[in-house]
Amino acid sequence: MKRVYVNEKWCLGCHLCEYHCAFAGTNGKDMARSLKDIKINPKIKIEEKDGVSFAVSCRHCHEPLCVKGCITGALSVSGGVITIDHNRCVSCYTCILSCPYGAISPSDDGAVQKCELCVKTSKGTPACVEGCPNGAIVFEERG
Amino acid sequence: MAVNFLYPDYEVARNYDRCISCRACERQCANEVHEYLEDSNKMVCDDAKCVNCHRCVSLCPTRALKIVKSNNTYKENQNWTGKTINELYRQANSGGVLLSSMGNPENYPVYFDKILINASQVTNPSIDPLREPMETKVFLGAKPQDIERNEKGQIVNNLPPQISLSMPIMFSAMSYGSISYNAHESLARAAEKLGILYNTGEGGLHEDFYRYGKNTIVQVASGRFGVHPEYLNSGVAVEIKIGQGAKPGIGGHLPGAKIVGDISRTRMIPERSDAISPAPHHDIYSIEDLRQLVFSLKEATDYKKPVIVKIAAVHNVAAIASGIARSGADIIAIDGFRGGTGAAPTRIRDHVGIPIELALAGVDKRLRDEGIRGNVSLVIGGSIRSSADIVKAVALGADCVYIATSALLALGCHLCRSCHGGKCNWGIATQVPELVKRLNPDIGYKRLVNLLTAWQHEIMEMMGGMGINSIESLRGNRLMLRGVGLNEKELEILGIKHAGEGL
Amino acid sequence: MKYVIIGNSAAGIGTVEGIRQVDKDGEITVISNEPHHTYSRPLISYLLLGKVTEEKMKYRSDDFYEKNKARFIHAAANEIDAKTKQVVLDNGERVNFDKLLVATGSSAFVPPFEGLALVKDKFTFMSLDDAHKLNDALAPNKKVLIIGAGLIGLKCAEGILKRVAHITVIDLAPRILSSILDDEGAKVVQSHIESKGIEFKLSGGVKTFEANAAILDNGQKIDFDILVLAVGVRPNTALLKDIAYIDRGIAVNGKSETSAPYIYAAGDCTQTYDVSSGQNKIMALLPNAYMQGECAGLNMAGGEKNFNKAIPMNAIGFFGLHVVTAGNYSGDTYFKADGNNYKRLFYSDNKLNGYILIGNVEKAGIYTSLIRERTPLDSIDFALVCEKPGLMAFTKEDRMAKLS
Amino acid sequence: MLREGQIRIPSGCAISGMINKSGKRISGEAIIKSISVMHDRSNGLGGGFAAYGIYPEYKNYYALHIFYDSVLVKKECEEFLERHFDIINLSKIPTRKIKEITDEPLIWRYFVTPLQTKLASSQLDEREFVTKCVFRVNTEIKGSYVFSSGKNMGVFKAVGFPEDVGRFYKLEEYEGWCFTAHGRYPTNTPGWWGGAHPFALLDYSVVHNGEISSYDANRRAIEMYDYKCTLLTDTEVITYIIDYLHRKKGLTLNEVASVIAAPFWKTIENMKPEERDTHEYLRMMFSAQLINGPFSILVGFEGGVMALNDRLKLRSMVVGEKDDTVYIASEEAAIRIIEPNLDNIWAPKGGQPVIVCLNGGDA
Repeated sequence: MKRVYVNEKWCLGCHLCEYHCAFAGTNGKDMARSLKDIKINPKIKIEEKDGVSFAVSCRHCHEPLCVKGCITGALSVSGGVITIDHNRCVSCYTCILSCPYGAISPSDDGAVQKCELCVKTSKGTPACVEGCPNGAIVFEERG
Repeated sequence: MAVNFLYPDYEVARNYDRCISCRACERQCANEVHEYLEDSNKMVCDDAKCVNCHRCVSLCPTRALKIVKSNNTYKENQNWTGKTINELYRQANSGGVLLSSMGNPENYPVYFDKILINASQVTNPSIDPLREPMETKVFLGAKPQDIERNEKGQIVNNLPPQISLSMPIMFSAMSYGSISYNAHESLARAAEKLGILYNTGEGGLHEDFYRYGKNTIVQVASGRFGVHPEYLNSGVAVEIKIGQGAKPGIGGHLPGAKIVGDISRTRMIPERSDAISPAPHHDIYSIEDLRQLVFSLKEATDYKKPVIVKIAAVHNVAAIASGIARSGADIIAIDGFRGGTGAAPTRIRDHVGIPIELALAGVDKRLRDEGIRGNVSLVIGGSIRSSADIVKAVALGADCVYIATSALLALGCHLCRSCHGGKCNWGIATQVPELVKRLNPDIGYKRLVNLLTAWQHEIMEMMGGMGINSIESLRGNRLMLRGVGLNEKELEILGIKHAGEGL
Repeated sequence: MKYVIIGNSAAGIGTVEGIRQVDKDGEITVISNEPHHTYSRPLISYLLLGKVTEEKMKYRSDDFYEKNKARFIHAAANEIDAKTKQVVLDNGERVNFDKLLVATGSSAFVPPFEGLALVKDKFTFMSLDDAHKLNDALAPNKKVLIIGAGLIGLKCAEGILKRVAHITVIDLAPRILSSILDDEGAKVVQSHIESKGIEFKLSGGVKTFEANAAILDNGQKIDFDILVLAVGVRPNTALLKDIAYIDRGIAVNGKSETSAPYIYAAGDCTQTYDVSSGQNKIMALLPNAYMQGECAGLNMAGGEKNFNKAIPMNAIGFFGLHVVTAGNYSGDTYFKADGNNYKRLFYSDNKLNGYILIGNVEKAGIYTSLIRERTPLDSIDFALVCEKPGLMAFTKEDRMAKLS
Repeated sequence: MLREGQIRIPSGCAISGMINKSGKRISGEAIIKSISVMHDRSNGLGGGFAAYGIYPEYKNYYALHIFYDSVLVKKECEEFLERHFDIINLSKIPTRKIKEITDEPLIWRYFVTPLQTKLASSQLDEREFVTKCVFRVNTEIKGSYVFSSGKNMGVFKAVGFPEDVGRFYKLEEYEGWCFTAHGRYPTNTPGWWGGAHPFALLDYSVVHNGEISSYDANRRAIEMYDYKCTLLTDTEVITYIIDYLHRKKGLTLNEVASVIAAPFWKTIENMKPEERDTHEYLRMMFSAQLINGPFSILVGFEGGVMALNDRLKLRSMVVGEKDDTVYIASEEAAIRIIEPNLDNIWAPKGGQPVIVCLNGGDA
């Protein structure tokens, strides 16, 4: 299955992935209109310190602790992609407690949010991958 | 001091309707042009620091930025232009030589743009490269006078070492130091993938890149940096650099600030010491000295590597080339006055040397007149911008072209001509780690491969149009060229007819 | 192969899913003493709150049993006949098994209060049926007394607050959520809950009940219309009595095996190894229950699985204030508090033992993972991770391994 | 109007040739008949023949065929010839007055042998000496043009349709063991006889159909080696290349063919190692002699004839055999008209030379 992989060697810390992620979430046509005067809450987030930076988003684990721990069944695996059903999430944050990558965060609508590889927002390549100017985020099949 | 003040040449135009204050511009500008004001959630910029490299423009996710030419002006004067005045002010202030980078930007004729290419109609067929074989393979190297046969009468291979190229294009010399590790890696990997060569330049060869030896030309220049036997034998050819198109007649200077870590080790000079390449090779004061160096290098490489001698295109280039052809050199490389550089005195870059088209035509003719054109290969460079330039260069008589500026553009260079500042925002002409990492060789090498694959395809299309299916039939085939808007003398030097003249 | 699963909650469902990862065809029978489609027990307070509907409480989709080719039997299991490998149901039916899973969960513990029999509207708060009964009793003019300021009691309080006149919560312990919070953390949460109008009486128990009042140890009398008993829970281990080793809960190993052959157990009825404290414990938590069940299922169906990373952990929220805790609270502490944001980390012997996060719970999983994996703290930038949980604290190699 | 040598004139054409491997001599009538079938492939602006074995009585002498614009030039040229050669015989070449051929120059034939003193002092081999002399006449003595210079062979050419040219030169009265013929379709209207084909140097004669796209590359390369392209025609440069490779560099005709119509690199890669090495070598060594663009050529030489197509076979050419006679022509009809009952007929592949030698001979 194709997953998003990051390589900190090439991450520039430009944070564009976060903006492209946030924009993809709006389903808007123009980033300038969609994100103007908005504090973004992306599903991929940059960690940075002392010149090192990298993006972190859901790894779509084979053994997803978040899905196994989800008390409502809102998190589920579909075709390898871990998705969240916002209607069923009660914001207990068990998944936030469980995720060893820190890749799940509260969303603006009360549920939690996580990277769903843009399966719900766009076709093909996730927005963060498309938006990364340096190939630090790739979408590919690995062993 | 007011008299010091120079109004910025370029201004950053920010469309605040589109700016979402993502701060990508701020994070990506090594010149610290952009700044985020926390209080007002607003980006501001200082135009004076902008070098117009377009990094911010390219990365802005909302297209909120553009760079515009300042319309601040002095009183109009065709003689004392704003540029001239500003340069004078800068020198009055600093007392120093003006420095520039990349190729000559001034308004001299570009002969390639005044030459047109032929195509077949009716009397012979054009060839479709998608249906028929179309050969762009090139061999470079000296050729013996005669064939030899063994006792059975079979031809024996008496050719000196040859370089094999999939197309008549090579990446010309750019040293590790003047450009980044990642730029070098991109070039080396692209050369390998494409079946062509790249050139170490005068900075030695980083240990990581010995594995690309089959696609490497190692350069020996006047500073002899990084030259040792293993180095000389690591590539497929050795190039003696006598001169460079951007700065004929002068040497090079890589400031000590850039001589750090791997670069110091690769160049075999102490960290932080300036790397100064003398203007001449101090063991070459004459053509016979060159012959000695050529053969020294051949001895050092067991006569297994062709030796290239690279010179800048200067007024007497044809006679110099003739001398080189007789010096034992296998390949002559000529660099025209528009060739790029990581740093050169502005006056030298902009006023010394001659256009490569004229130099090429003159050298090719001279070598043919002397009957020795077949003995050596001829590589030319100095602002080859497209496949059309290559077709024209080959038709004028080149075996192959060197490209560098085009390659850097493919890697992201936006020709801001600020390489000498060392803060290349595209990760090319810099050694600052956080800037170097901006050039991901995985992307870089693919873009180079794309570019040359596209060019090769275009070359094939143009060759096919002329009814030629092998590049050697284009070489020196000047009847395939016509000049437009050139005077008799220019046509004569180029050895071509004017458009409208028949065969 | 015949699999029989007693219990239809997280552990039971985990077992079904575990079996089906390995064995697509074996016969699965799920026995539940509740008539409902599998539902999420922790959601009963949200049901009263109106945040979920019964439909949305379903832990798995309607076609779960069908999709997993599992037979569902609504009956209570009265007895396990280990010799004949049969489960005897309350209707007399005997169900054969090759492999059996016991996931009987736990029941509310009701201490023998004096006068409790006099109280008419008294409820426990463990199951959907409990919630239904309580729901029917709620009315805007009624006063509620909740015995127990633990997770169940307080979630119940949150769930019903807007639907009753007043709530008082009493607990023997001097702080609320005494099993998962320290004193200071408890105060933060308590004052937040108090600000919503709930009254606490701590450090005191009920001496005696009257029909509509409780007399506390200190003599204070608290009137109520509705009594909720949330003192604690006890694992349901009776079925395996005399069959398998039972300590406080049914003892299981990392493969979810009991001491009896062919019989596995998972969930709240079991007692397992807590890697954070090194002790065997009952860890009645939904994530553990599921994972234990899944592990049992995999092993029952012939797979290889060892669930050996169980730790106590809780994620819970009250009126928008989130509390996330994990592990055990021993060792040195790192502490930081700022308003409603509260963080305390417990570490010793180069390992993180546990943590309490209140308010900002961002990336809490990083800490959980440090506890679960027993990561040596000198292999990471511990100072950084205390300040700001993230992968940045790991070495470059570890980050590479995690992210690519 | 500019003529050959002043301007480059590409042209389409017809070619035909025949050779008797036993060396049996036949009349020139057949080749006229053959080329006349392909009348429409010419446009009346040039035709010609090369005939081998026609001067057995003078077979040890170079037969120089020369056009003169005037008697004055003739005198000048003859003085030059006398200074360099022993002239054994000289005569006007017999022609027949016909209305289709007009404006003929003076056409003379000389059987010569180099003066030994001159040859010795030139330090050249005999053939190189002759070549140099031919170039000097053609470039320095304006109005005179040596259009044939081999031994026991001769070229006959003129402005006109080839069949008329044949009648004009009374070709039926010559007997040879090999003939080639050419009908020309130039794309302008030159009036100069020297521009007609075959083009010849020493024993090499070339008739050619096609327009080569590598012309200037080939010309500029060959001119480095003391050749002077005075006509600026494809045939001229092809002849020089063949002379250079075969005579000067000592390549066999097969090797010559794999230089001028080189196999593609892809083909070479798949050859057996030894063959591959040779072809690689030839392409690298003689890259400037690769001839590109469409052509079919017939190369007459001392002991035979070679037919060759460009490597893409962009021009038609068929080969027929009957007993020990081999026929080669642009069109099959041109062979069938003179030999309807062929043993064998085929179209050679592009770049595949067909070399026919006199029995016992070697290319």
